[in-house]
Amino acid sequence: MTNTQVLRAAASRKRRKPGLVRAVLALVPVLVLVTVAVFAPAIAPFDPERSVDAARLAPSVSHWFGTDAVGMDVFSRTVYGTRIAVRFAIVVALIATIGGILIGVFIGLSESSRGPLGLLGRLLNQISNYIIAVPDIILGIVIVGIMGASDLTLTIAITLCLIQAPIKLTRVEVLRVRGESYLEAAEMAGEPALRSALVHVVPNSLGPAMRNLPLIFGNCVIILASLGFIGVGLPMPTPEWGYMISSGVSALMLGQWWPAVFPAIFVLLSVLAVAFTARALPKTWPVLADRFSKIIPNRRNSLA
Amino acid sequence: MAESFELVLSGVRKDYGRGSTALTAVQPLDLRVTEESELGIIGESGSGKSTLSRMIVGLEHPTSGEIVFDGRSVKEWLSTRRSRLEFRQQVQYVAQDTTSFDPRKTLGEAVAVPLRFLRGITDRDEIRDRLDAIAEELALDPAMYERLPHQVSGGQRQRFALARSLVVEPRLLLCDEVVSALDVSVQGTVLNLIKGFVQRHRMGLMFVAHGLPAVTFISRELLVMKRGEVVESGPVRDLVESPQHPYTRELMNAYDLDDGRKELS
Amino acid sequence: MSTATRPDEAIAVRDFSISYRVDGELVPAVSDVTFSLSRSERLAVVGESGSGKTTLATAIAGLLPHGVAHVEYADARIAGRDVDLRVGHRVIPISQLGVSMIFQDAMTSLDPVASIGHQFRTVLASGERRSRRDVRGEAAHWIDRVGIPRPERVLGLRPYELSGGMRQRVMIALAMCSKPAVLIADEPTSALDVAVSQRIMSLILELTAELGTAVIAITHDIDLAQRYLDRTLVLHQGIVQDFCATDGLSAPERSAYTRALVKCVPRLRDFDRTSLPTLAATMRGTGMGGA
Amino acid sequence: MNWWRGNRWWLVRILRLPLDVFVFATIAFFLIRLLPGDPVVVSLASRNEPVTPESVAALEAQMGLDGSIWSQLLRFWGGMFQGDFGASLVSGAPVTQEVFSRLPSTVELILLGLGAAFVATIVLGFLYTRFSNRALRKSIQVYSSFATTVPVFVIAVFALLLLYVKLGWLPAPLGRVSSGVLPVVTGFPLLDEAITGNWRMLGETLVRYIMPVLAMMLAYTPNLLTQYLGGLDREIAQTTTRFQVASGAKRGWIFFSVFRRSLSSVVVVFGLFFGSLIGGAVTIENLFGFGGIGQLGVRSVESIDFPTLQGFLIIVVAFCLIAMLVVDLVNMWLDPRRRPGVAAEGN
Repeated sequence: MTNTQVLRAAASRKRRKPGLVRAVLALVPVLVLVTVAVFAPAIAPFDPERSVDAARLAPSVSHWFGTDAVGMDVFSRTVYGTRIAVRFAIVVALIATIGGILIGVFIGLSESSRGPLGLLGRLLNQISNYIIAVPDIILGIVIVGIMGASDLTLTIAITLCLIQAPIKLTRVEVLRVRGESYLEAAEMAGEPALRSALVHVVPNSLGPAMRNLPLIFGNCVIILASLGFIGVGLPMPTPEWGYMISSGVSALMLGQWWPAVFPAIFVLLSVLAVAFTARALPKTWPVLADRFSKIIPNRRNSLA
Repeated sequence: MAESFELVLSGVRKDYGRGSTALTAVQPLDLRVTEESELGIIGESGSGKSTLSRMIVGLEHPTSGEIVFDGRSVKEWLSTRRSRLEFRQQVQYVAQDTTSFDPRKTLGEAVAVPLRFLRGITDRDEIRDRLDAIAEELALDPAMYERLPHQVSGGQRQRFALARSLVVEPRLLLCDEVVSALDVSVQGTVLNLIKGFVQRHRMGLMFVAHGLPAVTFISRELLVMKRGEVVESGPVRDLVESPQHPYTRELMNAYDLDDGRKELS
Repeated sequence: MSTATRPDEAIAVRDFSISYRVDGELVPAVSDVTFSLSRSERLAVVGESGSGKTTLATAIAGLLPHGVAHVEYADARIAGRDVDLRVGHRVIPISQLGVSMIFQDAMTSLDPVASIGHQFRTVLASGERRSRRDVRGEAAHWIDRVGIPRPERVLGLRPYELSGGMRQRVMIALAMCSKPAVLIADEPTSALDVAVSQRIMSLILELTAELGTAVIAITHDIDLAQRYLDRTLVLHQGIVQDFCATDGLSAPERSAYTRALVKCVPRLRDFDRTSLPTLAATMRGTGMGGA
Repeated sequence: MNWWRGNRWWLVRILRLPLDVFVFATIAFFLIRLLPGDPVVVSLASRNEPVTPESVAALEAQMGLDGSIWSQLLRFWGGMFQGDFGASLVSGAPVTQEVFSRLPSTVELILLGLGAAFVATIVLGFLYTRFSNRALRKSIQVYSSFATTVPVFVIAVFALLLLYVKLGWLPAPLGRVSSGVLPVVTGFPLLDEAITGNWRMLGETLVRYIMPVLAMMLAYTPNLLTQYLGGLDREIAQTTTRFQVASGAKRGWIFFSVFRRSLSSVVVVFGLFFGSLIGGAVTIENLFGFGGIGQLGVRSVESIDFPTLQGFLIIVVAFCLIAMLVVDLVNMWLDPRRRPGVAAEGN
């Protein structure tokens, strides 16, 4: 190893490769989150949308998190809340990332060309520039206001907010890759332009949008909870964290802290879990990839 | 052995920008290059030497004037798919390697691409043979074809970039600052390889650099550029021994060290 | 402390080693460097990329980033005084008074948002209290000394408003205005064109000769060493190959690596050769084995 | 000519603003109408009114949704040039008035929260550079890694639990003052209380601002801090800093220079950050019983007040665009290299 490399490695401290155990540990928080979501019906002891006992019971053995103002079991509602948040977050993260990559690639490839495609690319780019300026929650309020609150509406509203980042990230990356000299080399080697766009540009432009995916996941949970909190989220009895917190606040004032605090803790933990895994992933991914697939050559773990 | 060819530049000029802020990168220039040529182009950064070589291969387009290769203008060569490939096969360009390889493709895959598109070779065995042949000629280890670009040293990568261009046996090779980023000890190796290859295959060579000694070694004729203008040209020996233009003189003096150096051998 | 201090000594280091901490292990970068320079003496530290030459220079200037490097030495003196060159704890290192350093690129060296006058003030006004006018006058004097016309005007400008050559000169003036005992130049000319680099080098040599400052130039270019510098220290993979007068670099008693390195430098009059000597071939020829 | 060249950077930027607002309003116009779902039908259904052609036509006219989309667009543009976005279906008041009477109090909250976060960022950044204590630096880094993860209203709920319910140090979250009606001059509550000399109310409002501003500070400092720490790390490693140290510059000046150069990395994100601050302020207002644009938005959603929603979106975004403009101008003023054209001339 040369001196420059040693210095760089030492300064960034990124060369430390975690072992397989650590790599798997990094995934644990998110796995727990998903497990709770998937097995919510098995975990929750009561029906989350029905009064099951007297109102405002403090946490006890039968009701771990107590009951709320209408006698619904807070624990069951909180667990089902995980299911709703995770379902939303997965759907939105997938749509926003895949859609954002497609649109970003299209804009990046077309915007500098003449003709109708270039025009469309530039138009999409401008629209995206403006939508970025709209505060997430304001956009959510307006869309819910016009379309009414439902799963579909909220998915559209949140996706519209969060798709802008992958679009921008991918577009910038495509533009960067297009300026790389290996595309000139491809031109000199006689590769057709379309082929080199698909073979060289697209695969090399996916990184930033993929790394942004966990962020979308976390942000989706936050926006959904925020909209629910101000009362423009999913309709009433649905066990949604934000709505649970806001309806628990009045009880909180009276010292009955449990209906508001438990869902708040769950919001906090779920977002932190995603952030934790997202941060650990770039370090642990090579280790996992190394273990599970020797076939695909991985750039990061072969850096010597 | 490559057949003869003729590359003629007449009144080629390149401007960047328009109106009052326009910058002339290359002043009107005439030049003739044949398979006999081993032409070195030297100048400081911003002298237009790179722009010139990029215009010849059609990566940039002259503002005015014409570049004609074997009776057809470069623009014409590039206008249809078939002639474009034919032109690319005959004229190859190697740039200073920093990122001239796709980080996701092995070096072997990269070197095979021109064979497939410019030579129309699709047979795997034949591609393999040709890769091995070019590796041998450029003193490369064929095992390295399996590696990714960042897994070999800068000097090796530069040689693979040469292999990618030379594997199609072009008639004219343009090298743009191919050794500038390399350590002195590696420079010599790469220069020897280029010179040897060009002479064995009787190809034309245009070698662009800002370091004078590399250019004087590799070329027989020299073009000195400054601010887009050719200030002097002629056989290397004449320019080194008796430079006429003050800029050329300054350049030669900067490298000439006869007084201070006692060389062995 | 064992060697007697010569009165005209500018810098002396003995058994100077640097290692980097990587994953808790110390990886040696430079080992056991010993050299000394008297005032106005000029040293070239020559090596290929990765030889440790920049690390060595950064360590002598006290600029190694904290927490990643480890420095050891038997003896380190600058201008006759013992100095502490070990890597400190501070996030921003403390200046080793007496060693200035200039870098390849003046644009990234100067503070991009402060005026030139302000940048001089930060250096000249340290220590004693001085009036603004006084400091301004001295700054203008320094700018004049590096050959920039109308120095008063330049003081009000910011780096991006200067031409590349002027920035380079301003950087040299700033580095020299604290009258250091040693000036380290890290690849001072490799970003410059030949003609400009000649002018810049002669400016550096002229100024340092006037002030009796020793020069250490870090370079990959043996040519530069042979042209401008009295002595040369050849580094290869962190180990000193030779430390001698530049004239004697190709003498038979020098190490095989040094001689091979000198031989491989392409020369202007190589046009008659069919091939250039390469490092590996030359070293094989001398029977010393490869690197 | 010379004056123009020296001042072009901010003039051009300011002149572009109305165009930006106009283009965005047009995009919003289409976006709102192209979404699936029909506000007229939703609205009728929610009021349990029969969906007859007459009732639909009447409500369409009220919402400005009658006629072809192009005639709607023309009317929309015409109204916008006169600053008219229609009237609220709930109160009958002009939408502009509805929004502008509430915007200042939200802005006040945002500015306080942003200011607190900014000060906290600077202080932590200073500690981060000044002291090399590993534990200290590590904990500052860990705190900064909470960026964009913790929603502000969740923090506020915990603050409420601790400071009001358990400790009783701070008053209940029931509006800006305990009793009485806030004076209205400029629309900024604190400012108005000071102007009218209503010191009791000013004091009360300040006390009631402690919790929300604290929550905003805790939630938003990491966002600014990640940027700032990144900037500091980059600038400390920069050749500029090394050159300053090597040439013997005064230590205080080196710190100052590093802070100043890193600051632009924080200010740059202010513009986009403003959007998430508005979102956060909406939830905070809801929790603490402050009136503001959040309240207006929620009211409009509940009553499907289409004209208000449309005007609300456009005015809030126009406001965001203005905020971004100010941030840009401040940044260009701080660092002239960011002015358009300067970098090109420098090379």
